[in-house]
This record gives sequence, structure tokens and C-alpha cells, in this order.
Amino acid sequence: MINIEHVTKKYGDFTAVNDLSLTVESSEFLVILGPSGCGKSTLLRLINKMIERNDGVITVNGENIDDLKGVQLRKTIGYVIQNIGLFPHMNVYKNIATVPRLLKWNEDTIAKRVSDMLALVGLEPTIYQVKTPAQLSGGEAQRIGVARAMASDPEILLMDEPFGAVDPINRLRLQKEFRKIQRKLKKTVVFVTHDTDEALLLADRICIMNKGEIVQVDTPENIVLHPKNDFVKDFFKEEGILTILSRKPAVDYAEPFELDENPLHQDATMRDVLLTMLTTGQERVSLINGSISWDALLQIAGSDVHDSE
Amino acid sequence: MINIEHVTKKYGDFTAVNDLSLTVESSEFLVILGPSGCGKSTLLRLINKMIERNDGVITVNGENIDDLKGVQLRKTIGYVIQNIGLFPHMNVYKNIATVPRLLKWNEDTIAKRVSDMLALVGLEPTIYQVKTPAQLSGGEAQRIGVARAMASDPEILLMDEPFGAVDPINRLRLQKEFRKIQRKLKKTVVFVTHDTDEALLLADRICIMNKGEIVQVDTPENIVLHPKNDFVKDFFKEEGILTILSRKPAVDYAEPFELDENPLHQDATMRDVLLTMLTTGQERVSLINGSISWDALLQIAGSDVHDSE
Amino acid sequence: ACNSSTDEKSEEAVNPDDPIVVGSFVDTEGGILGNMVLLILEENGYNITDKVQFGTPDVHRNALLQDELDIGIDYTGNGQYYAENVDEEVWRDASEGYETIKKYDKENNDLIWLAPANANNTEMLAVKKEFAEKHDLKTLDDFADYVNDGGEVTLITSQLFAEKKLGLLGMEEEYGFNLDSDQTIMLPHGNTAEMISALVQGTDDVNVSLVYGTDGSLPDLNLVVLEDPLSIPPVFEPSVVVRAEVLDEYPDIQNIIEDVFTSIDLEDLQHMNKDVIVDGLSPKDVARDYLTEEGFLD
Amino acid sequence: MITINDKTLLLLSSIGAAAFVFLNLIKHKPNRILPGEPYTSFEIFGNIGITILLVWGVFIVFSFVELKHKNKIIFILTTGLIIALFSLLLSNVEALIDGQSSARISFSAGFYVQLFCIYMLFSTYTERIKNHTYIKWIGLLSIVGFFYYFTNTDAFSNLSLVKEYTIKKEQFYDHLRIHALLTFASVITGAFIAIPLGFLAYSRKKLEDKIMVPLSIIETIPTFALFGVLLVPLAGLGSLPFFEQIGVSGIGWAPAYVALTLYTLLPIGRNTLTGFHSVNQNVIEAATGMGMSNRQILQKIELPLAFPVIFTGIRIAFIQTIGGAVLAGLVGGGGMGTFVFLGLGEASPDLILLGVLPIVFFTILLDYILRTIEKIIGGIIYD
Amino acid sequence: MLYYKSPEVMSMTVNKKGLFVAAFLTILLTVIVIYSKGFEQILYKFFSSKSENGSRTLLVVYFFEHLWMVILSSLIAIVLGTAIGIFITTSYGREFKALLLKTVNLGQAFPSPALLALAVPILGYGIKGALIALVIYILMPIVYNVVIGIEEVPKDIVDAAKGMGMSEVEVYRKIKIPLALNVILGGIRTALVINISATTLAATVGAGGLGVLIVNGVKTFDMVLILEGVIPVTLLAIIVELLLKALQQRLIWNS
Ligand SMILES: Nc1ncnc2c1ncn2[C@@H]1O[C@H](COP(=O)(O)OP(=O)(O)OP(=O)(O)O)[C@@H](O)[C@H]1O
Ligand SMILES: Nc1ncnc2c1ncn2[C@@H]1O[C@H](COP(=O)(O)OP(=O)(O)OP(=O)(O)O)[C@@H](O)[C@H]1O
Ligand SMILES: [Mg+2]
Ligand SMILES: [Mg+2]
Repeated sequence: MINIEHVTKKYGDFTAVNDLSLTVESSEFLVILGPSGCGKSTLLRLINKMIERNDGVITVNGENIDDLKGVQLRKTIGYVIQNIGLFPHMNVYKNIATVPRLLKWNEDTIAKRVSDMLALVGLEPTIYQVKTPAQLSGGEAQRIGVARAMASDPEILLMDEPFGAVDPINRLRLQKEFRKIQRKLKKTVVFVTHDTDEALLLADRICIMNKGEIVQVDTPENIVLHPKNDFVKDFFKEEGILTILSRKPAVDYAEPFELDENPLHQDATMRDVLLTMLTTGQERVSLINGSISWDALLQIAGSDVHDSE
Repeated sequence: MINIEHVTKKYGDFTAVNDLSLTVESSEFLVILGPSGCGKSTLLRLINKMIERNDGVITVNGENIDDLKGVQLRKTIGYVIQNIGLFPHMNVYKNIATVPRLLKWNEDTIAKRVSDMLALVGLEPTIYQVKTPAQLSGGEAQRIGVARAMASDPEILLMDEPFGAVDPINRLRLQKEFRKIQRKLKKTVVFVTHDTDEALLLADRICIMNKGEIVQVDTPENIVLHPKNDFVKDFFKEEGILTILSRKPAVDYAEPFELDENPLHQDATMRDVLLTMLTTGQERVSLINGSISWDALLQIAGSDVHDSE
Repeated sequence: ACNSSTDEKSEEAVNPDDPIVVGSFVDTEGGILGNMVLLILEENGYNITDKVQFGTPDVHRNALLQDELDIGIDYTGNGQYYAENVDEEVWRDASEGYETIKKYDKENNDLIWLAPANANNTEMLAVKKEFAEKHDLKTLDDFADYVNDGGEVTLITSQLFAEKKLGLLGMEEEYGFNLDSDQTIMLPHGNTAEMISALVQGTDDVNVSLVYGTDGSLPDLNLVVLEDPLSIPPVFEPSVVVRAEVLDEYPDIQNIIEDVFTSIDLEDLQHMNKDVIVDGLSPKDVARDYLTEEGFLD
Repeated sequence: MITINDKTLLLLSSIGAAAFVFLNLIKHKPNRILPGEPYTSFEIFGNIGITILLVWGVFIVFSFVELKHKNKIIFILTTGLIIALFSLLLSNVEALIDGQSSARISFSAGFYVQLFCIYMLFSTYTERIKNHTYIKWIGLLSIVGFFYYFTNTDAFSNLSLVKEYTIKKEQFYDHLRIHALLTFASVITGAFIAIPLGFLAYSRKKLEDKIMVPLSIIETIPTFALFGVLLVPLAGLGSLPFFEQIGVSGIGWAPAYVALTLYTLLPIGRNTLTGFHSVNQNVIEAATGMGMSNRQILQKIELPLAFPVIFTGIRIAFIQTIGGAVLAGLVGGGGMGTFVFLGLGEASPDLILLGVLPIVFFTILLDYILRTIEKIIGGIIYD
Repeated sequence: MLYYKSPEVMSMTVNKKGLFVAAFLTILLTVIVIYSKGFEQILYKFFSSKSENGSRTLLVVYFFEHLWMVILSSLIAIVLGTAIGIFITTSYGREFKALLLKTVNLGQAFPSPALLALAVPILGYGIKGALIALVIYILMPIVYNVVIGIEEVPKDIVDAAKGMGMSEVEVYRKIKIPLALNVILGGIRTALVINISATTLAATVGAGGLGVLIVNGVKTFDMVLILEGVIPVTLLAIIVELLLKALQQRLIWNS
């Protein structure tokens, strides 16, 4: 659990984070969204004591971070920095192995772990672990950064736009993978992104920031359907609704009306249903356990139910 | 015009670009899409001679780039590199003024230009031009990179994920702004992104790459509606249709059937129409010159007409 | 001829365009003798460039050879390093050594050695007075006995002196003693002031030191010289060396300088050295005092 | 628990106090070369000496406590300490000398160590006082004033160092000027040669060894040998009209200047090479991508970014040359080396110090000058 | 900003040729040192000489005296200089930075002949004084390059390291020092070459070394003696320069 109370951070005269209070529950996945320059990265760096606050109190798992050594604190927190910061003098293997080595894991375990992490971020271990950062493409480097932060399996993860340079296919896979891991291992994650889809897909709660302050903290549904003000509304540009649809498995809403067509696959979401309608031009889409009509879809979209996953 | 013929680039044994041929027409906006590591950045760097090819011919405006001096070539081509690469020892003003100064513009013109460029990328000139790169947030730095590449108003622009770290509000503004400029000034743009929405929104043609080769080059509509294979299909995950909708102004499709409601604003697209339906739960949406029904929308989505803009 | 010049010397300098360059070694004696030459020539109306105490012996020599100096001061015994194919023994005789190097340099290098001062700045060994009294040391013969009886010795010396036939090596041979390498501290330079101060302060248990004949500080420092009845080392008499070309142009300077130099004897030089080293007077003042006392200057 | 508030202060004042208590302050020498009788601070200062020890003690205490105007107080006390140390010393040595004409006073380790600590404190706290510039000026002026006043009396005349100075007074300032001139001229010439060489080694990989190895070889030629080697060509050069006019010859400043210049080539050249090697490739790529020519990249990107490392090389060369310039004394080039080598020849430590102390002082000055230059150049190339 | 090129680029510069030359020169040096008499004879053929080999000491002795002093003083200076340099960039030592750098400056500026002379009354004749003087003399390039090297490591990378929970020691060991290594070793190389040459000064305090030959040669106008001293010194310097370069490239990529 991370508790942030009335925290302020100034760079010279400029206030980057202003009297901000926020609580991240244990094993919660909190996404921070906000325009460029609103203080998201600054907030993350305040949590793991990379920079000093001007005011306020931060506790991590109940302990005031002022009472903890920065080094100790950061060892228990994984951190993906925004500009990746791979160590240029180490190859990919050594980059990922850094924290496990600090923690003096045995080398076999490390080798296994590096391999797993590379596989997780979708890079072939045998090819990539010997490359150096200069030999990586932008998206590859970013994924190595994520792998590195997760290598030691920290309880808390701070991630600063970790998938910004990754293509949609890999990104979706990563998001899903990552969400699954987080659920299973009950990690506490603070995740900065500017991708609203990503936020809606991953978040337990979303924290919308602007100009160093919090505008709204709430569940994805509430944020999309009950935006607190125009700023939030503009941020999602209505299309949040599509992502909300993509959090709803289609099978949960099937009507007992069988069609003579190929049904959508089992994992299809309500969003897939909508897209299928648009591409095929049909008003009703077949599912494995029935079908859904446009009218039903309209109703489901408008309803304010929580993620049933 | 850029003409690429049978170009191959290897890093050691690894083939990053493989026998690739592609033509970018004058004042065309070509977007390159593809998974991380497929050779997009490599391709851009081949065009402006940042790296040498192993094989093939590239001509720019009819001239073989082998006959041109790299320096000369690059002066006429704006280039936004993927990892931004701001000059750490220069403040923002000087970063942006670099090429104009190389071209010996007069200093007043430069000052005006820097100011304009900063405004274009949504950063307050007076505040930002004195900052140094170390004092910028990730998204701010990236936007400065774009401003810098465009400062000298080059005819050809190579842009490598220029908006990757920018938040959606700023991004959308930037995309629109940028597209407008490109149209007006008839610039030839090769634009790398991994954001399919961005690609569909901006492109005259999209070039899909995989493993150093071109999979499909076509207009956004054709790519979405007639993907050449599963790879392309997967890449867009059906939702390309939504972007296609967003390229179609709603007023163009209005049915003469007035509703008693607040109409959508004049610039609304078919996508806005769909989203409004979903959020409000209504089957018909009011426009300033009539209205559109769900049925009409379904039909329009399925039709294979070109961008009418 | 030495007092021929008048008070208006500066106005009608003998050589207004092209001053005579006078140089000497960068050491005390170089300072005294160099200034002496300088003062006396100025007194006689010559226009002088002052390079007194300007460099080490090798630089000084090279400077003369390369026409960078017009007048220098050197020691006859140094001829052993300059002249080639000469029997070593000649350097042990004052006049023979002088004539040899004079002839050699005149023929080979167009350098003229003027008549030297009658002061042998030769290499000798010195010990503390108490030490000499305690072990009853007067001559090198006594010293040889002392060494051979296993007396404790730490000798500080220059490497060149130590490794020469006309130096320590010769002494060892002739007087019959032998010093191990851990009984000697060898310095590459011949700076006896440093060696003497090591002897006086007992640095590293030094109890015997190389000294030069004209070192004036020995009595003040309670040091005595071990007599060398066989006169092993060469004779080093200070002599002014002039380039032949310069001498041709200003033939008078030979007499002017030789008058002064031949007036100097060992005691004079020791005394002057003492004034500079021990009492800290300026070499130029010391030189001027001498010249005035001897009547060369008013 | 005691917390150390100011480690620098604690370190320096402890050393200062220890030097006061344990080391000899001066030596009384009956003449120029006899070793002399050592005296401790207590023996010289008597009971008043306690005040000086007290100041050191106060500094030690201050290093543990938080004080409001600490920087200013320490600065003022330091200034006072310098003046007190000298005035006490001067007023007490008279009695020791007692009219013996060749007797003299030499400073010992205790004095130099305290002086060093005081200087370090002085410069540290000059930097720490941010606002009240007038306090700095008052401090500096009172020290200068103190020394200026006393140099015009004969209060210093019993000091061995001053006696040596009096003898050499005529030549002293000439030599000082020559020393400074030689240092600046050779380092600047060296920089003009070595920076392009370092760059060449960087831009043409093949040339790297061909450039760096000769620079190393030059560095290894011992000075004495180098002067001999230089004499002939320089004498030859000196016979040409132009060079004769500017005073080139095989002896004097010319060989010293050439030798010193040659010795600066390695540190500057090497740091230029490493400096260029250390420039971030991303940034160079961005610059290349903007169509900058190699020269422009060099000028606008590589040079500014490599500048800190290159300047470090120049700084090393400067400090090295300041000391190295004594070698000019061996070829009649003048400078402080004249005194150093005479002092060596006469085994007179104080004459050596007469040559060395100005060099030390000059180094301190140079440190300020170099920092200013660094800022100015930095300002220009980072513009 | 500091940056290291990819190993691909760097490895091209690891020149086998340099190592080869170094090996050849080492053999040459060994031969010269062992067969010093023969070496002398060869020199006599080309240069005239007046000394009749009265020397009590063999070249090999001088050479090893020289080498020994170089090794000892270099080791001390490298350890001390690196320690000081690192210390004053850390959060503990930053306070002492100005102080220590100024002290190092003064040490470097203090003319070494004077330092040696003033040290003799305290330390006596021989190697002790020489070592201290040498260490002080070569400390500055080492310390300064360590400081500048470490300070120029890019902030991003240090941030990433800190963010992973590395302690200051770990940040130094794993990140800062490896990345600063190029500049640090540059300083050490300069220092070593200077050292090999400066060690000739040790002769003036009776510590021996090749300086003895050179000084005597200069004093007696004996080119043979001078070269007997200068040639091994120069060979040694070239060998060290080439070996250190190779070492530098290895270290950087094996860190
Ligand atoms: N210098 C290099 N040495 C070896 N391999 C390299 C080098 N540079 C790039 N590569 C490889 O070439 C491939 C293509 O790289 P490129 O940077 O063009 O990818 P990209 O399409 O831009 O990817 P991204 O979207 O992640 O930026 C990648 O697999 C990368 O690992
Ligand atoms: N060292 C600094 N000095 C001055 N201003 C700074 C500094 N670092 C950041 N800022 C400013 O603080 C603000 C917040 O920066 P921060 O990096 O937290 O933004 P962000 O929300 O992460 O933005 P982005 O999405 O673009 O990464 C920005 O306006 C930035 O310009
Ligand atoms: Mg950020
Ligand atoms: Mg890329």
C-alpha cells in the first residue's frame, strides 16, 4: 500500500506536483493518466525517493519513506523509467540480471529468470540476451526495460509509460500478460500512460492528473460514464465507451437466439461484437452460446455495471 | 519523390531490411506500420543516408542518393529520430534554431519561427524556450524534437514515432495540425508509427512491414477492408473500421430527418455518431443538417468509398 | 689597459649594436666569477648581455659551441670531457691540462681559454672535525686504514667522481681501500653543497663527503679535508673561455680578464664562496667588493 | 549522539591545531646553511600562543554545531588568524636574532601546515559566503593591507626567505613574469597543436596509434636530454632574421618554451581523444540527421560536449607546466627555476622556496583563472 | 555526456597490431637489457664516446631500479588517485572536493626537483623520497580524469540504476566506474607515461634508475650514455602505452 498525503514538489519556482493526496491499495493496479508535463513521472519518482519532496508525507506499506533508506526502499520497488535507461555497457542479459545479481540470486536461477522475462516481453532469449542496447530497436529496448524492472519479482511496480514504443500486437499481448501476472501475484502497480485504451483496459482505478493535481480518481467505468468535468471527458473523447465494451466478455450477455453463422470466438468481447456488426453490416452477431443484437448492445453499453471479470 | 528499389540492409548476419522496394510520391503522406524490430527505423535511416545499404538503389527527387553528399541530402530532409536526441548542452530555443542557423536565416526570423514551432507543438514559448532538455518531461522533449525537425520547413520529412510519448489530447491536436500543414504545403512525409489509429487518420497510403519486408502498401480503407493476409488483419484488429469512420464527416451522410435534439457539432465524424449512439443508447443521432440512423451507419461503414475529404 | 675607460662609458660603449654575451654555470662560483667578468667589462665600456648563472655545465658548453655565448667560464679539468683522444694523466697537471684544452678548443672549436685563476677547485673528500679527531684522520692513507679496519663509512659523492680513475676509483686503487655499494650514496650531479649539507646534518648516516677545493664553507661548518698526497683527481682551475671571433673583434678583453683572473688565488675564492653561501651575500656584491679591493674598480 | 556538521572545517582545524601543538614552527639558523635550532609554537609565542590554539579549538567546536552566521564568523576568524599568526611571529623573532647579521629565521613544517589549512579555510569560506560580498572584500583587503604595511617596514627582514629575496630582488619580478609568460605561452601553443591532433586521432581511427604513441614518446624524453637535442636546431633557427629578432636561440626562453610545449601535448591530446570518444552517439545521430556537416557537428555538438574532458586535459597541462617551467632555469630561460636550481646548488632550502612559493601562489591564482576561463568558454560554446 | 559505442564498433579498434608491436618491443627491450654490453657496442659504432666503461653498475641494474620505482609509484598513485577521485564524487566526499582538488593541484605544481631536495633531509637518500615525489607528481591526471569521467555519466542511466535499488557503492561499481572507465584509464595512461619519464629524476636523490645514465651522459657529453638511458625509457613508455590501450578496450567490454 502506498499512501501519499499533501505532497508538493517544486522545481525552482515551478510546482510540478501540488498538494497531492492519493492512496494506492495493496495489489491494486492504479493507472495515472494526464497530459504531457502534468507531473506523472515526478510523482513516481517521489514515491521511490529518487527525488525529495518539498512537503507532505509518503508511506509505503505503512512505513514513512523518510524512515527508510532510499536504497532499501527501491530494492523492493520495481521501476521502469520513461527514457528506458538501459546500461549501455552491459548486454541485454546483464541488464536484466542486474537486480537479481544485487540480490545475490544463484546464477542458474538468474539465467532462467532472464530467459522467462525475455519470453514474456516477446523477444527470443537466445538472440536477444547477447545484444547490447545500441543494437536494439526502440520498441525492443523498451521491452527490455520492462523485463529488467520485473526481473526480481518486486511486490510494488512503478511503471512510466512502459509500452509507449511497442507496436499494437506486442502491446496487447504484453498488456494481457502483464495484467494476468499482476492479478495472480497480487502486485501493487502504479502505471503511467497516456494511452486511454491501455488505461481503461488495465486499471482497477484510474487517476487523472492535470497541472500537478488530481482531477479524478475512480474506476474506469465511472471515469468514462461519469467524468467529473470536461477535462476528463475530453481526455477520453467519448471513445472510452469502446474500451468499456472491450472489458465485457460477449458470452456474458448472449441472448438465446441461435444464428446460422460462424460464431465469434469464446474470448470475444462486446467490442468485438460491435466491430463485427460494423464490418459485416449485420444487426445481429452470432456467439457460441447464442447471439447479440444491436439493441442489446446499446443497452449494455449504457449500463453502469462493474467489470465482471 | 522517394524511390526505393530492391534495398537490403544487414547488421552482421541479421537482415534488417530485405530486398525492399517502395515509392513515395511527391506530397504524399506515407505511414509505415509494423511490429517492433521489423526495420522501420532502419528504412528511414537508409533514405537519408544515415546508414549505408548493402544493396539496392534509392533516389530522392529523381537523384540517386549515392550521387548526393549526405550532408546536402539531409539538409533538405527533416528527420525526427526515435530516441529524440535533443542536444543536452543547448536550451530548447537553440535546439529548435539549429537548422535555421545552419541555413543562416536572420535571427529575427529564427526567433519568430521558434516561437511558432513551440506554439504548434503546444508548448508556451516564453516558458519553454529557455529550458534545457534535462528539465523537460518525456512528452515535452518529444514535441521539441518534432519542432526542431520542422523548423527549417523542409520539403521532405522523415518522422520516427514522433508522437509516441504525447498524451491523447495534445496528440490529436498535433496530428490534425500536422496533417493540415502537410496538405497545405504539399510536403512529402514518411511517418513511422505503431499506432494504427494514427496511421489510419494521417496516411494517404499505409505501408505495412514485417521482418524487413513489405506486406502491403495501400490506402487506409483498402488496408482495413481488404487486408492482404492475417498479419495485416491482426494488426488492425478489426477496429480499423472505427478510424475509417472517423475519416468520414457525418454531415456528408445526413438523412433529411430532423430530430428534436441538440445536433452534433459541424465537424463531427461518423465515428462520433457511433459513439454518441453507444453512450446515449439512441438509434438515431441528430446532425445540423438532418440525422443519421444506425442502419445508415452500418451501410456507410461497409462501403468501400475513398476518403471524401 | 684595464682602467682605460672613463665615466661616460655608457655613452660611448665599445660595441653599442651587438653586446657581448657573458654567461656562467648556475652555481655559486659561476655567480661570483661571472659577475666579475661582467663588472670588469662594463667598467671598461663594453656593452654586455647578462647571462650569468644561466645554465648547467653542458648547456653552457653547448651554448659556447653554438655561438649563443660569447664569453663563458669553465674549469680546465673539464677538458677531460671535452677533448677527445687525450691521455687522462694530463689533467692532473695544472699547466699541462690548461695547455691541452686550450690547444684542443682553439683548433677544433674556435674557443680561446684565457689564463686561469690560480685556484684549484679540485675534488676532495671531507669529514667532520670531531670525526677526524676521533679516528685520527688526516690523509687518505689514514682513511684507507680506517676503512680497512672496518670503520663505519657512508660516503656521499657524485657518480662521475666515484666511477673515474681520476676519482674515487683511482683513490681506492692507489691508497688501497675498497668501498661497497652500500657504503656510498651516489648522486648523478656534482652538487657538493647538497653533499656537504648531508654530511653536516648526518642525513642517512653520511660521514664522508665529496667537496671541491674552493668550497668556502668548510671551516664554518667544522669540516676538514682529507689530504690527498698523490693528487689523484684532475686540476680544475677556473678560466674564462672566449669565442675566437669575439676576441678578434675585441682583443683588449683578453688582458682585462686575465689581469683579474690571475689575481685570484684559492683563498680568495674560498672566501668569496663563503660570503655567498654562508652569509648570504649577493654574488654580484661579493664580486664587486673583490674587484674594488684589488683596485680594478673604483 | 554528536553529529559532524561541517567535515571540511573539522578536518582542517584538527590538522591546524595538531600542527600548532606537535610540529616545529620555525628554525633559528645562525647562518645560511647551518641546520638551525627548531622552536615550537609555544616556545615562540609564549602564553599569547594560546589564543591561536584557541581559534583552532573554536573551529573544531564550530564543526559540530549549527550556527546562524557560521560561514561569516569563520571567514572573519580565519582572516584574523592569518594576521595574528604573522604579527605574533614577527614580534617574537626579533629577540632570537638579537642583531647577528647572518642569523635568520626559517619557517618549519608547523608554520607551513597551518598556513595551508588557513588558506584552505579562507578559500572554502570565501566560496560559501554567498551574499555579503563586502565581507569577502574586507577580509581580503585587510590581509593585503597588513602585508603591504609590513613589507614597507623591516619587520620581515629577519626571515630567511626575505633575506634571499632581498639578494635577488632585482631579478625576481623579471623572472616571475617570464615564468608566467612561459607557462601560458606553452600551454596555449600546446592546446592549439594537441587538440587538433587529438581530434585527428579520433576521426581517423587508423591514425590513433600513429599520433598517440609519438606524443607518449615525446613525454618520455627527459628534459636534460631534450634541451641538448633542441639546442642545435634552435640555434640554427635563431640565425634567421625574423627569429633572431624575436630572440630565438639555442639557450634562453626558446628551448624552454619548445620543451614545455612538447610536454603539454600528451595530456591535452589524450583528453581530447577521450573527450570525443565520450560524446553520446544519439545526439550525434540527431545532428547528422539534421544535415549538419562533419565540421558543424564537430563545432556545435562534439566540441561542446567533449569540452569538459578536453578542458581537464588543459587544466592538467597548465598545472604541470607551472611546476615544469622551473626547468627553464637549466637553459637560461629564466623563471622561478633560476632560484630553485641556485637553491639546489647552494643547498639552501629557503632559496629553493623563494622559487617555489611564487609557483604555489601562482597555482592558486591559476585555479581561479582557469575556472573563469572554463566558464567563459563554456558560455560561448554552450550558447 | 558519456557514451560507449557498440562493441561491434569498439572491437574493430581493438588492434591486434598494437599488441603485436608491444610484444616485439618487449622482446627488444629484454634483449637490450640482458645484453647491455652488446647494445653499448652497437651504440659505440654510431656515436663517439669518451667513457671507457668504468661504470660500476650494469644497465640491467639501472633498468630494474627504474622499473621497480615506476611500478611502485604507479600502483600507489593509481590506488590513491582513483580513491580520491571517487571519494570526492560521492555524496560523502563531495564536501571535500574543492579542498582535495586544490591540494592535488598544489602537489602537481610543486616543482619535482625542489620537492625531492626538500624531502631529502626528512626522508634521506634513496627510493622513499623519490616514490613520494613521483606519486604526488602523477596524481593529478588520475584524480581529475576520475572526477570528470564519473561526473559525465548520463543522468538517465544513473537514475535507472538508482531506481533499481542499487546502493551508492553498487552504482559506482556497476555503472559509474565502468562507464567512466574510458576517461579514467585515459588519465592513468597519461600518468604512467609521465611517470616513466619522471622517474629519471629519482637519480637526483640517489635512488638510481635510468636517470643516472642520462644525467651522466649529458654531463660528460657522452651520447652513448644518454641513449643507453633514453632508449629503454622510451621503449618502456611505448610498451606501456600500447598495453594499456589494449587493456582499456578489454576492461570496458568485460565489465
Ligand atoms: N546496430 C545494430 N546491430 C545489430 N542489430 C541491429 C542494429 N540496429 C538495429 N538492429 C536490429 O535490426 C532490427 C530492426 O531495427 P529497427 O530499429 O529498424 O526496428 P524498428 O522497426 O524501428 O522497431 P521499433 O518499432 O521497435 O523502433 C531490430 O531487430 C534490431 O534488433
Ligand atoms: N529538473 C527539472 N527542472 C525544471 N522543470 C522540470 C524538471 N523536471 C521536470 N520539470 C517540469 O515538471 C513538469 C512535470 O514533469 P514530469 O516529467 O513529471 O511530467 P510528466 O507528467 O511525466 O509528462 P510526460 O507525459 O510528458 O512524461 C514538466 O512541465 C517539466 O517541464
Ligand atoms: Mg513523464
Ligand atoms: Mg524504430
